[in-house]
Amino acid sequence: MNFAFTDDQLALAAAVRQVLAAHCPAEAVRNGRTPAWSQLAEIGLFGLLVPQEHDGLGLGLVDAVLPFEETGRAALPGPVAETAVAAPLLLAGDPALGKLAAGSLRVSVRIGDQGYAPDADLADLLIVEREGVPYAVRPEAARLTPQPGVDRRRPLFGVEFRDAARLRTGIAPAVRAVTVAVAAQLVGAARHLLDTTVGYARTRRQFGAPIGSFQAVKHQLAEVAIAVEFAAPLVYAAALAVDRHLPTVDRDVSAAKAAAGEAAELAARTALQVHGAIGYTGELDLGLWLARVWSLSAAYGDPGLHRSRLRTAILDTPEVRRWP
Amino acid sequence: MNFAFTDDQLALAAAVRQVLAAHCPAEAVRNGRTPAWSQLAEIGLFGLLVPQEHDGLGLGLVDAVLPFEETGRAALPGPVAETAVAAPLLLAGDPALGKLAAGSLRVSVRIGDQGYAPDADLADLLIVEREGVPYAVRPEAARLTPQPGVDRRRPLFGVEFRDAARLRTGIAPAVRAVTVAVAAQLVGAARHLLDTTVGYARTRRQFGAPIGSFQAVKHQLAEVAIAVEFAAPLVYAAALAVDRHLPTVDRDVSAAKAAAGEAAELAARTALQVHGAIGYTGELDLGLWLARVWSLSAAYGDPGLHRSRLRTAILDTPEVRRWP
Amino acid sequence: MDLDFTRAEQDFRAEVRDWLAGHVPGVPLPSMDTREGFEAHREWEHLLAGERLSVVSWPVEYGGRGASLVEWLIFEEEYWAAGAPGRVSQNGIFLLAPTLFSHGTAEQRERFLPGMARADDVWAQAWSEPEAGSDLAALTSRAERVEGGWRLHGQKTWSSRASYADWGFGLFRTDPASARHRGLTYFMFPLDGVTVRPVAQLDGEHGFAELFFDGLFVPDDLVLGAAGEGWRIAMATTSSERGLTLRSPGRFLATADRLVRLARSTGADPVLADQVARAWLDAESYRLHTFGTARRLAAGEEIGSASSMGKVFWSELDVRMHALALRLLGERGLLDGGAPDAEEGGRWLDGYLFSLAGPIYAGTNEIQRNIIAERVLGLPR
Amino acid sequence: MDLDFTRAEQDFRAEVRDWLAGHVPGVPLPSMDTREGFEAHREWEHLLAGERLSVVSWPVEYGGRGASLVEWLIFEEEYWAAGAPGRVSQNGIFLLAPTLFSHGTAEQRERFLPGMARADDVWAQAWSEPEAGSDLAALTSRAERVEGGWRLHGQKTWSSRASYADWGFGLFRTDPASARHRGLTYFMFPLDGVTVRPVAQLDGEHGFAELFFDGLFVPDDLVLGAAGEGWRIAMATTSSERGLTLRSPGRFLATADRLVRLARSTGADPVLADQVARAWLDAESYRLHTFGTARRLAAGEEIGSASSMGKVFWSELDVRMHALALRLLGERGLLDGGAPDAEEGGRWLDGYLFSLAGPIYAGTNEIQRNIIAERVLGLPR
Repeated sequence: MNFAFTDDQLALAAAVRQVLAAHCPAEAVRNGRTPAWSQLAEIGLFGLLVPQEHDGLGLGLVDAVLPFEETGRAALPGPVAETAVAAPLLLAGDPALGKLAAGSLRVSVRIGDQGYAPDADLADLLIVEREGVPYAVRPEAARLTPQPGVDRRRPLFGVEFRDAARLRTGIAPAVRAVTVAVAAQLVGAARHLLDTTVGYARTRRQFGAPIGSFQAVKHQLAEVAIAVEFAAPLVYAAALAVDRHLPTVDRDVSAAKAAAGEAAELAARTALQVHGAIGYTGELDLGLWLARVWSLSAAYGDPGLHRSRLRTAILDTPEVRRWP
Repeated sequence: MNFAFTDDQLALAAAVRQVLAAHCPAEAVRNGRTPAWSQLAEIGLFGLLVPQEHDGLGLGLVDAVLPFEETGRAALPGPVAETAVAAPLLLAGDPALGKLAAGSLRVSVRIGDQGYAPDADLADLLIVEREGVPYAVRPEAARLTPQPGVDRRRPLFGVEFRDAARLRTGIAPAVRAVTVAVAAQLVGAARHLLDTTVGYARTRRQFGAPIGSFQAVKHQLAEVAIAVEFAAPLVYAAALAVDRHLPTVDRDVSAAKAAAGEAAELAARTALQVHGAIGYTGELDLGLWLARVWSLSAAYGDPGLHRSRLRTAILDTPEVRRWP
Repeated sequence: MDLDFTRAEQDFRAEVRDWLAGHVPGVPLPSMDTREGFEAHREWEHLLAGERLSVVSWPVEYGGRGASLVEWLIFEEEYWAAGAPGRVSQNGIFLLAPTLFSHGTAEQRERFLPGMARADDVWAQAWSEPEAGSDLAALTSRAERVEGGWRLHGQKTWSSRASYADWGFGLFRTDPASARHRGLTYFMFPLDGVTVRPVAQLDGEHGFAELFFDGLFVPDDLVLGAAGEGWRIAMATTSSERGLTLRSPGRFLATADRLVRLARSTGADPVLADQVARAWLDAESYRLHTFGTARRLAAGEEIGSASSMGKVFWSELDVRMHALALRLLGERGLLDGGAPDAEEGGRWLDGYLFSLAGPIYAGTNEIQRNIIAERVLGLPR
Repeated sequence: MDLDFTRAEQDFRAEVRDWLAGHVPGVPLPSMDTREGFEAHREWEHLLAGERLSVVSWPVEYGGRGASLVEWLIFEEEYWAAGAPGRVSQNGIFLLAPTLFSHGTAEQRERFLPGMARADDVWAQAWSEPEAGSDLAALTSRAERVEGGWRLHGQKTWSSRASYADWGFGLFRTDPASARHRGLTYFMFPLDGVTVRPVAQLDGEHGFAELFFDGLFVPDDLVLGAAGEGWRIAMATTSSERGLTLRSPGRFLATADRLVRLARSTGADPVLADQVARAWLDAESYRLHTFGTARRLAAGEEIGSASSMGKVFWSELDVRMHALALRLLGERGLLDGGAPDAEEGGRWLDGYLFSLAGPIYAGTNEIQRNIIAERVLGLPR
């Protein structure tokens, strides 16, 4: 039993982090739609879950979880979870997987508890659920209705379509995987907010001292650190549960999304409170991450929905199972 | 509209407070069963709600609410809410009211959501609910089963009886009134815990400074002050609702009991945390108040029960009403 | 103690309710942080003022009705319950006016209050500075003594309404050798001599602005109170009515009622329903508590630092209610007014973003908790 | 990363589970804070030790099995899930032993560890003093140098198990001129030369005692590490295994499972059910997190101040779970073991009172949050 990431897993995450540091600074988040995508394609992010026979790496979700933390930490724009995690599962067996692995097929989805397709205007292919069945929709066959919201760097769209190809795969595995990927992004975004806020609290002075020396600020940030620290293991375990098709997988995915969403929301709230009024403005980049946290926390089922599922899973099943 | 206590109401509360300060110090709480009862009888506490024709003061619950805060503040032992608040309503029209008003009839009850009769071994009369109907039971006709618990100064008893007189009154008005009285006691106990803890934090030194100068301690105590400050008006409004027989009375009583219980529990938890290990021992008197808060918060329906009723009252009724 | 409104109070409530039912715009006004919306809100204030409903608690001579505090609370309950527009005059009527009443000269009152009541003059506050966010005593903007008045220098920030307002008010350091709370003076000034730079907020609007002062001349008759007394004057009103009027219960009662309706219409999960019920009762408790405070103020008592408890309570409640609404709406809750699927034109989202400022402005809640601990409870500094 | 136990780990779990199923007392032992209960617990430890299950992670020569940290975690899961008795040896095996392993002499290890493993010697901790509660560096008890050893003077408090234990350990000031963390020395001492005054707790039992030292002679071979190094030695282990072993996840997993069963049997209201589900998952998260930590420790990493996060997390979780159980039981939850209607002999109430000490002892949670902020996050002191 080794509940720690392997050197390979850590190396891949480090590579993603390095690429994002170089190609997805806050300025790119603010102004770009798909910064760093081509560089991420080069290091194989979009082929992670694509089988080797389709030129992918054939890895598991557990290998993707740290790279996805990094995309969350950088607030990477674009439908990255949809393209790199949902699409490989929905398109299983499809020849398009090769293009996907190469990073030349950008995909948005509207599946599961998600009512809108994120970044659908950028997609080369839309995959849309109707009555539990996934359909592949070409952009020219889709009518997109912009549904703008709090996160302008992750625009949502309603999707209607005329003409579509029914896919042979199931919806549930893709929903689970993309939900875990988004949970990982939330953990990453929370880590960024914590780091940024700590940095601000170390330098901003009020009443003659850095505000980070006040116990009220310290304790709020300590609580954020604890929340993130104990949300992350649930995300990692959910990734393993997805890879292993465990009977508890739906519970584990809900636990990951609920805990990550709540931790990230706490990080956002605390970041704003510690920054004070300046955090409330477009002067800082903080708002980009706040909006991302709110939007991802609501995506693929918000913490309230997942908590209500957890209540049922834990209280109403005859025997609660741990795994292993 | 005057949502402030009158001079008469304040004077009565001050009188009760004075009596308790003189006759119910912590030592008496620790060792006595009914300290200060005779002095309280003299100033009319037990006749407050008894009609004037039975030698009572014929006042309303709103006049009793501050005196009951004082009994909670002093952690007064004995079945005071049962005798002074529940009994006058349950015995309405009964000639025993005269003795009640005079303080020479001590009553314990087991009605409503209360499964046990507090201090039943001290009672001259027991009033016990069976299938929604109150029965008066003489002590010699009752079999008491001690059910000792966390609050040894408010012992609970199971009651069985052979021989009893059916009372003509309803259960509900007495349950509402005694629940509000206990809510007021919880507010008083919370105020005491806050005062005591503030006093301790001002003098106890750690790391070279009074612990009350640390922001973490300050903010915890400020939160207690806020919780108590905003629980109290709900208790006062509930007393008015009982006196006026408002249609919202059950909701208002539940709001009072839930808010007061939660505020007092927060005060207790914070008191213990700020005192540290010493609060955990019998060396200080603190434990007397902690136990009282836990026991009263669970009495006549704990906050969980009342919260679930509030959910129904507010979400499931066609129109939520404020009063006035 | 009672909760019985007098006949007069009931009649007043009925009058306000009827008038609002007939006059509140059916379609929400555009945001007051746009030029168009600002003017629309000013028009609405004119309408209110025409009925003497813009400042009911002020004396008749300045445009009010001489209403009691309880009547003002009634007005506020009805106003927000009717879904009436936000008050573009807020800074003037709630922050500046109480100080004018207590420390202004008769000339100043006559000159400024009627125009404020009619929103002919809309006022912006200018308290904060970039390096003196929560630490208001660290102000460095200064006023230099010149013949017949003063010249203002420096920078103010987080000035709400300043983008389109007519006048501003704030503290400037008049004694260069002074430190902290001493040597500050309370000034009123026309905004047309000030460089105003709007600041974009999270929601993309420009409710705040930065103000740059480059020697603006302000005559002596625009000084409020005595020179060097600015801090004392500014603080004096916070412990009296301002603690009450900063955020009246009516606003939160209306939000709580809307939240209950939303929870019913969305068939809230019991866990969320429980939180909705709690919020509704918290709003009710704030209302009851304020009735008590109003009585104490009417009886001549000072509420002092206890107003800090109210500030923490309502600001946290406001965030909680809006966050809860977003939870009830799930993904849709985060859509803005431009989205076809947005609920109530994105009003809950707007309200959430606005509510997040509550625990920050007018003294952060961390500072309020310090005040409660030190001044109400008596813990050592 | 995986969660797959090896064959050996699975076999070990099965062995432990089987043995416990056959040996855990059917009726709970009396409280270890009574003389009778103390001895009953000591007997139970003898039984455990006979199976080499009392200290599985210790080397075989001292009575253990040389088990890995993961195996120790497995042992703990099974131990608490089986409802086995509390560990009267806890202070010795979890607090003192790690220090003996890292800083003791070979003679000290041989002399004390086997007896500790068998509970022939039960150890009491003596860290705290009346005026040095959370501020451990403010200790004033002192040791005076004499021929061949030291004489101990002063007072210790909150000494758990001391009423009936055989030995004690703690820090004493050996350099009278020293201040704060310097000049402290780590001593072991027999309790029969110490005046022990039991302290009544909230629940009326005497789990704590005060210790009065009036010149007790302690020979040099009872000093752990070098004189003056006491603080460093005592702290060194907190960042290694002690952070992990202070409260293993198994304890909270067992409580969470009992809580879920209680919620099912009482038909919990959805609001309480939600909190139960959260607690169950929090316990699970603590378990997973600890598996990760165990791996890092096994790989030779130090966990450092991060153990403070675990301390806050488990101690708050423990309070929350027990408070929740009392809510589920309503009035009955507060009955104690003497009440006919008590649930599980008042075990939830006992557990609640015990849990309330969690955020206080071993460094209050306020201090832990300071440590997290300063040493993990790097905020200024």
